[in-house]
Amino acid sequence: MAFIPHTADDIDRMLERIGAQSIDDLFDEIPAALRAGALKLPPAMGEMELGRLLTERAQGDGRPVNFIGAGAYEHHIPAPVWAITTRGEFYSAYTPYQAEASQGTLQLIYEYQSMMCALTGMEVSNASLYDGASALAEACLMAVRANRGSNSRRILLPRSLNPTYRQVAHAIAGNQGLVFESVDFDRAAGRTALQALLPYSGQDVTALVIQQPNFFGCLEEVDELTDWAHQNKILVIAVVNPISLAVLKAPGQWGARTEAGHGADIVCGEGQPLGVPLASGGPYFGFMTTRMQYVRQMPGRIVGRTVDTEGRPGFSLTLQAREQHIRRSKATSNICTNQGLLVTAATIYMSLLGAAGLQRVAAASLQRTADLVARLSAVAGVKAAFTAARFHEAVLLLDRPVPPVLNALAQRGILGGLDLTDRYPELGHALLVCATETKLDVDIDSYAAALADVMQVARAAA
Amino acid sequence: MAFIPHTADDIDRMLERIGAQSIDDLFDEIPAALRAGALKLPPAMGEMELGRLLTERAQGDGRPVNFIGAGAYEHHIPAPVWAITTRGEFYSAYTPYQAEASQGTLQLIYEYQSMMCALTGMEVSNASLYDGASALAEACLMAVRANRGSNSRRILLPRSLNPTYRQVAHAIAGNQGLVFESVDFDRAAGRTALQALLPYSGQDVTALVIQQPNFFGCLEEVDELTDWAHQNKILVIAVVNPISLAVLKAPGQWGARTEAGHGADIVCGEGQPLGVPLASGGPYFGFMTTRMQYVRQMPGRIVGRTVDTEGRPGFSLTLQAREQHIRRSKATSNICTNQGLLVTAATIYMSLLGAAGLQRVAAASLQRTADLVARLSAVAGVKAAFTAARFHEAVLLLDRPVPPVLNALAQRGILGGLDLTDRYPELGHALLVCATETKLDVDIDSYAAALADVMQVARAAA
Amino acid sequence: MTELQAREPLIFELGKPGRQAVTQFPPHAPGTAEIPAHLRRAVPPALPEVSELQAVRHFTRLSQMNFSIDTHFYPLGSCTMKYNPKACNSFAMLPEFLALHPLGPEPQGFMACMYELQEMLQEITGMQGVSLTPMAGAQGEFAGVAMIRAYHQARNDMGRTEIIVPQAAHGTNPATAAMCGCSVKEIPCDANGDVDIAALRAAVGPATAGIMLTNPSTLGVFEHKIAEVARIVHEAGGLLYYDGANLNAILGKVRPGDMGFDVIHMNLHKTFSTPHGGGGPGSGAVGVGARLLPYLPIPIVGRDGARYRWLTERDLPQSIGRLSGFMGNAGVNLRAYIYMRLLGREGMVRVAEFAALNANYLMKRLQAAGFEAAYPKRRASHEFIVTLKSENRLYGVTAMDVAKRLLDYGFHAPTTYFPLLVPECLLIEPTETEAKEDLDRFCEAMIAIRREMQHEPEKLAAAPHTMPVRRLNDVRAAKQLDLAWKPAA
Amino acid sequence: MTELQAREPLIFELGKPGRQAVTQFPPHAPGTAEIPAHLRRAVPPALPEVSELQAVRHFTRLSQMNFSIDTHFYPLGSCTMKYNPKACNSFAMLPEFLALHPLGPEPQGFMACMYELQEMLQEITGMQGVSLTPMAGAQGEFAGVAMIRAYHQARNDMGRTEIIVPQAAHGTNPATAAMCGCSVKEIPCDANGDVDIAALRAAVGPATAGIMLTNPSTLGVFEHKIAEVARIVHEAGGLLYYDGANLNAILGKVRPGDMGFDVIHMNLHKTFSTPHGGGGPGSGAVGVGARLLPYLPIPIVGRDGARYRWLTERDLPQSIGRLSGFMGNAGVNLRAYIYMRLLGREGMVRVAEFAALNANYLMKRLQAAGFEAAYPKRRASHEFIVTLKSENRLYGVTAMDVAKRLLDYGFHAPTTYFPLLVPECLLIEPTETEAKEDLDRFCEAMIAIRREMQHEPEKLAAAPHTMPVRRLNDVRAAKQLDLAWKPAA
Ligand SMILES: Cc1ncc(COP(=O)(O)O)c(C=O)c1O
Ligand SMILES: Cc1ncc(COP(=O)(O)O)c(C=O)c1O
Repeated sequence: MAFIPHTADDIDRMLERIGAQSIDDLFDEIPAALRAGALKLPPAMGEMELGRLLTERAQGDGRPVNFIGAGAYEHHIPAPVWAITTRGEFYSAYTPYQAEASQGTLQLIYEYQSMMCALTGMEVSNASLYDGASALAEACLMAVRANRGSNSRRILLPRSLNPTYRQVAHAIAGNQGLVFESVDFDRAAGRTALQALLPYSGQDVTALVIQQPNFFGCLEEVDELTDWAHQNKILVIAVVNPISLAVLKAPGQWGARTEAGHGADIVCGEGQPLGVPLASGGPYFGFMTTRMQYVRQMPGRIVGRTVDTEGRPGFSLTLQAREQHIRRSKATSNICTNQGLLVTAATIYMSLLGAAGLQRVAAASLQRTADLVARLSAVAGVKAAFTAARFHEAVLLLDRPVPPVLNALAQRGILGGLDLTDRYPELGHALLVCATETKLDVDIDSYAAALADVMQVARAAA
Repeated sequence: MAFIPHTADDIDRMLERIGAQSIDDLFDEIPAALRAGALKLPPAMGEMELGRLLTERAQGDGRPVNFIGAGAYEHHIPAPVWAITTRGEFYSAYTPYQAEASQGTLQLIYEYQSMMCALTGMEVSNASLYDGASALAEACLMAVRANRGSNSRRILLPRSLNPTYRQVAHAIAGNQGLVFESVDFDRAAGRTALQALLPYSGQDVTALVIQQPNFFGCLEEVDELTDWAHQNKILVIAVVNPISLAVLKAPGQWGARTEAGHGADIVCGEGQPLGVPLASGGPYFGFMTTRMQYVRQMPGRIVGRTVDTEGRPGFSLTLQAREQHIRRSKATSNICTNQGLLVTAATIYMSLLGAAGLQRVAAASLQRTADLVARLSAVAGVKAAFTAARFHEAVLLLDRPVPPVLNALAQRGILGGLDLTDRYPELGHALLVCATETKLDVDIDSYAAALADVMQVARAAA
Repeated sequence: MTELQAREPLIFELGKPGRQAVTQFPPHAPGTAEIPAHLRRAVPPALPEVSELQAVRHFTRLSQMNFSIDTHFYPLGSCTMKYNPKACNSFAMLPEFLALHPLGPEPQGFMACMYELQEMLQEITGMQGVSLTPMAGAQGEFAGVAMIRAYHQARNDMGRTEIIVPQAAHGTNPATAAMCGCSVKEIPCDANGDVDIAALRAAVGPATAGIMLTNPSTLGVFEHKIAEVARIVHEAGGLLYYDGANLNAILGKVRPGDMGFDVIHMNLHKTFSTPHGGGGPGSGAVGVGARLLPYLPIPIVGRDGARYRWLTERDLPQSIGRLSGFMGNAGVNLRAYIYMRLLGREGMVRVAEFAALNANYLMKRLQAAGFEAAYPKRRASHEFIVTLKSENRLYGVTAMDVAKRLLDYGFHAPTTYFPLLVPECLLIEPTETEAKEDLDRFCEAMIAIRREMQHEPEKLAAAPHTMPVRRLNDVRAAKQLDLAWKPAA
Repeated sequence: MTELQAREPLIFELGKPGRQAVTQFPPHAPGTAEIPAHLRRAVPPALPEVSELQAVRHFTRLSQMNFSIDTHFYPLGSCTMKYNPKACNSFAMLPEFLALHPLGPEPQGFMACMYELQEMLQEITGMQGVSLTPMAGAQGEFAGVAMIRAYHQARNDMGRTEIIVPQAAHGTNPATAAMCGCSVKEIPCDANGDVDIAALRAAVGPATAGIMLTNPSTLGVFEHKIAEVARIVHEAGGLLYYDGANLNAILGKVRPGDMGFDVIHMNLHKTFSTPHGGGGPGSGAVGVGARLLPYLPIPIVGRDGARYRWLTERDLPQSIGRLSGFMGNAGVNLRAYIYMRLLGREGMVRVAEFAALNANYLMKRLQAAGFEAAYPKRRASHEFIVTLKSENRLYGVTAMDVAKRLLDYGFHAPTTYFPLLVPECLLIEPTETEAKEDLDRFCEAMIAIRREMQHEPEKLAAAPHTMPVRRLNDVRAAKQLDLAWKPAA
């Protein structure tokens, strides 16, 4: 019996002790009328056969060369990361409720929190949320709690924010009456225009979201935006790519220094770039950091360092009174299970890379994207869409519809980027491309060659 | 610096403590004339780039459907086996010289020894030798030490023994003056003929080697051969496939019961089928078991169960006086590093399969090979070579040269078996095939179809 | 002698300025001159600076400081800590699966798995449709309640904003209702652990959006009167939400759809044995009856002939929308799929059977040893509650003390102090993958602890004794917040 | 508090008749009627009968009872216990590599790696040809001595059957000579650890087949007079064998070929950091100068234009032959290849540099703490010897006591009682991958132990105190042999 250790003798003896005739007796409290019939499920498969089926399916899906980013980024993942993350003691443990028997996980989370604070320039971090998009939704809800001066529940979302994040914020926070308003971007530069914010000056707005780099890969003028928000008593929620923070100003430093400190108030984002494989979109993890003053408004678990009865340092879950298992309907969030294992991977990743390594990853990605854009925009019918400085993504404009081009590239084993036509029809035939440090010259060359070819064929056919 | 943790400051402080000016000074005892110039080696490669290179090379080598056995067998390897074997505590430890800090490895080896004794029906096992072929060489040398009644150093090797094993025995044991004599096999049955041994009756012979199943996959008449050997004071060295022992009589039970006990005297073989991947031929491991009376003649490490100063059970290396680090030129062998990690995998494998699972693996392999032989010998120009009962290999005879047929099959992603023409020219166009439990109906079907096709094309072309 | 590794320094303390694991760095080190100065980072983040060996050793040693299923019996009630088959991880981590970008062309092999998983979960729950996108149980609950709201709103039944929740409910239930903008009405349970029907009748009304129920409840018993509960709620115009955290107890025995539930979430990381990962990830797939089909969260895997494709807002315009950046915890879902295929038809039913056998056996043995079951007249489901209230009165020991002492005996503690309504409780869930011998060893430890309560209660109060740390000061943790290491100034 | 996990039952004790991990079984269960009854097994072997979880838990727990590089500083002299990069294992275990049958068509990708590895090892050793087939150091030695014999025999120089071995040599050296049918002549070392030249001169003669030397020797020092040794042996008609176990000390600094050696084996599992695996596998690749090229063991990877192919007896008819069933420990060689590519040109040289830096630093610090270096006037190579003979005299403690006590301090012990000629010795090899801080912590432990020697020597005699077991009774182990578990009758 798959994974069932009971022998016939065990079963007999256990039933005897229970005083039941059969295992089925144990279900005698379920009304007979409700008892299920035979399940229509496939029969059991051995590990060998199943492994073969899955290997065939996986291989059928292939391994194209990938130039899509758009919120999930292909980076090199050091071999130690998953070799250690999948150790049974991490993989098969649960939330460290029994602190003394979970110091491994707890210390690791404390280290993770420290690293996220260092990266974002903030004071406190939680132990993870589900993913970047839902982390933003939680950040919006948190902003409502944290911004005592605001009653409006209005959140400003730039259109240069990842459109899926906007959808998720709606789906999750919309039910609590949050109102999301769109802020347009500068069509030439590809970043949020301060002008677009000015109509909100002096109004009751709860928070302004700033994504850096934004969905187009462009760099926002974060100082300007932050200062404007703070002048208007609006909290700033930063959505950032953690790898980019090795080279970009930490959100904790955005804007002018004021008495209340400076920088963003809540920082969140997608942790995937930190050692988590693309894997069809998950599991990833959302991160969130903030200032100490808002810690009690933060959702998610938090680990603190304390001492034991003998004064030795140790770690435990803390500030649990914010959480659903204590505060129930008044909790800061309903989150319970989070993305612990991914945090484990990310912590090992950050430890291996360190500041210098992350800086190299960021700079190499930036460089590769610059190379890619240079090569691709040299192709007839292709040009770069925006003028703002970039991190590691860029929007290209084609002189013809994007989907057939992407299909033709896919035939050649190249994932050429993300078609933006549906998301941003106003941009025309727009394509979002990304190259990280994983792309070698040969990859960029073959993309450029394939694109030139595909565009020419398309032109000839038209 | 790859894998070097020293900072510039560390280096300075350490040199200062040493009293050296530079690291190079530490090599000042090497005569200047001998100092090496710059090495002509490729520059360092990062893990990312190297991973890509190796992935490309690996993928280039493909994953054909494999019907070759001949001493290395493809079996299903349960996922837990290598997940646990590669845990750092097993992977990166060494020989358990410090028993108290190595109880994990030591207990595991004790369990392994117990399992190998159970499988082979013997009393003692060592902790592994390099591989099956070299284990036979060691067994021959051991037989010389163990058979006090023999001075001849003559060892009888059936021609149905894996020919590579013969070569390795020559290369390793030949230097000590061992003389290997060939014993022919019955051309019809495909197993050693007792007649072929009779000329040796009454002579001074040290040992007779019996491989069960033999290189052709045929079953030898082990009882008969063992009894003949023992009647002639010849030790019996059994070479066995451990998987087959789930269904075949244990070597410890071969032959008639006599006062001196019964069965083979030394049992050895290739451990690879027990959870070790094919992996181009290694690392595998050799196993060896014997009777208690010969334990002091056995090469290789042995673990014993003992007690600590408080009477608690514990494990340690024992009978080390047989080994090179104590006995030096008088040791039973020069072996030091063995194949510990593979023993770890095999022990986990045997624990997961148990007797019932191994029995199923053996029976399924046997069945698959029977199916394969039935299907292939239905192809025109193909027939089975031998009449003896088989385990999971068989020799087929083709009506035309084997190499072009194998090449044509390889083009279709099928490794069709091992060409025996060079090894056994007397058999004609002989092909050794194997199917284990990993071969599904679809595999056997596609081999049969491809072979029919290839043979027909060849016939047409001829 | 302790079972666990002693203290390990913080990774930051192992580092030194300038130390680097360069093998992991990209080969080129271009500048970042393109970044305008005012957007550039001035001071590098204070991350560890360690060698690869230091990192490997540190995290390997940390791992050894954990209890886990792979090392210990872990009867944490309501969490279903059963064996996580290694194959689930190996196959889910096949390199091609890991390389799939979520926005690339629809991967037919992967999507076939997801489609079949949807179908299997549908069959097992008796529902009409399944979405795999929620990323944990709580998000599944969110999806469920949001669908209930969307349903009422679509019918223009705007006043239905109350969610009824039994007292014993998991904290995520009321928290979820609140996140969905609903108010929560808690109702009591009766002495047998069933919903108090009178209280339920009193609670329902025109404001009732629905009820959230766990069945078997977190009290470890099957809700007898489920048919009646369903009728009352449905007649009042509300819908029934099934918290599937306890699905392990009833797999193949009774289906939530057949019990009258309109929507269910499943904790794939519990019943379908994907890893718990030290806190996650999970997956909270939701299933719905016909009425809620239009509202399922997207994306879902659909099939056009032989081709699988993602169903999105275009296909489900009334969907409650997207709950994650892509498609939820895809890799967790893949592990659940693998698990279900390994078990198959018969194996799925056996899960419930042997979970129940283990729980009932353990309950009986502990009762025989003098422990008080909270619901002695009831069958245990896959878990059961022991209350230590008399031990607390007699010897002054608490459930916490017993929990900590169990660690010394080499067992992870059961869930303590949940559900909140049973005093000094231990919620014990052995799961079906534990052998009788291990249950027996656990009983023996409990018996030994019982003896210690009587003869050396101070030993319990001071437990644990053999962990890397003694009992931790949680009050100090919350008062003198130390939530992140900071570099010495 | 201990660092390690307590006792774990034998896997057999966890089993029960009829318990099965069926998921791992092949789907069909055909009979075995084809096997004649007299060749069939009557009674199934007494293997464990456990569930998959039990097996996983058991072996995971056993693993935790080990010290290892991944968890502890492990300065086991002569064994080069340095970091085993995880990438070496991950890449060597790419599924396609694992699936390669050794007798299949020549796999060009894998063989490219092997060919390049041969080339790199050749360059690093200054040799003319390399064979990767020997499966560990000792088998490499065997190959080397067998080639020396084959060389003399091919020249019809039949009387050369003596191998000269310095006293300090590793046990495998004389054992190998004997396995090759040679007799062994041991010669002493002088006070500085160098070969006693006079003794060498006296030893060589017409029977001399060759000399086996480790340089730096197992005394941890570089053989000063290597040029002279080489001249003497060569002039006497013998060849020089280099035991490359200590290659880590000289990578890129001096090449055995340039020192005059004719043949060398390399312990790839030491210098090139493939795993030690609790005892193995290793790989003992051999390199040879021009004279021995024809005798290299087969197979070797050759190249015809762009195509790699196996060179066999056909290509090398004078080869000493095959030492393994296929091509040696291919996967170990692959790991060594990966390691060398990760380090590259500069990295290879740094290995020796930092191994030497660490060893010399540690030696100086221990000397300053009052420990006696066996060769205080010499540079340490990558390792060095401390002798505790005066401590033994003064306090009665032994090297074994110190070794066991180090375990309590969280360090694997250095090699003890080897080389045999230095009394109460510890052979300490820190390796280049350990950080200064770890060396310092090791020193502090040694200093603390020194204090204990003086004040509480009984604590050392009774060590270890914190391991899963106390000191084990080796005498009993050898006398009352208990080498295998047997089922109760
Ligand atoms: C009864 C019950 N409901 C809901 C949840 C929430 O599930 P999750 O932790 O996956 O969000 C849990 C578990 O934690 C639970 O036990
Ligand atoms: C100096 C020396 N020579 C030879 C060997 C033998 O190598 P192996 O153990 O790989 O057979 C060793 C190591 O064990 C050694 O230290």
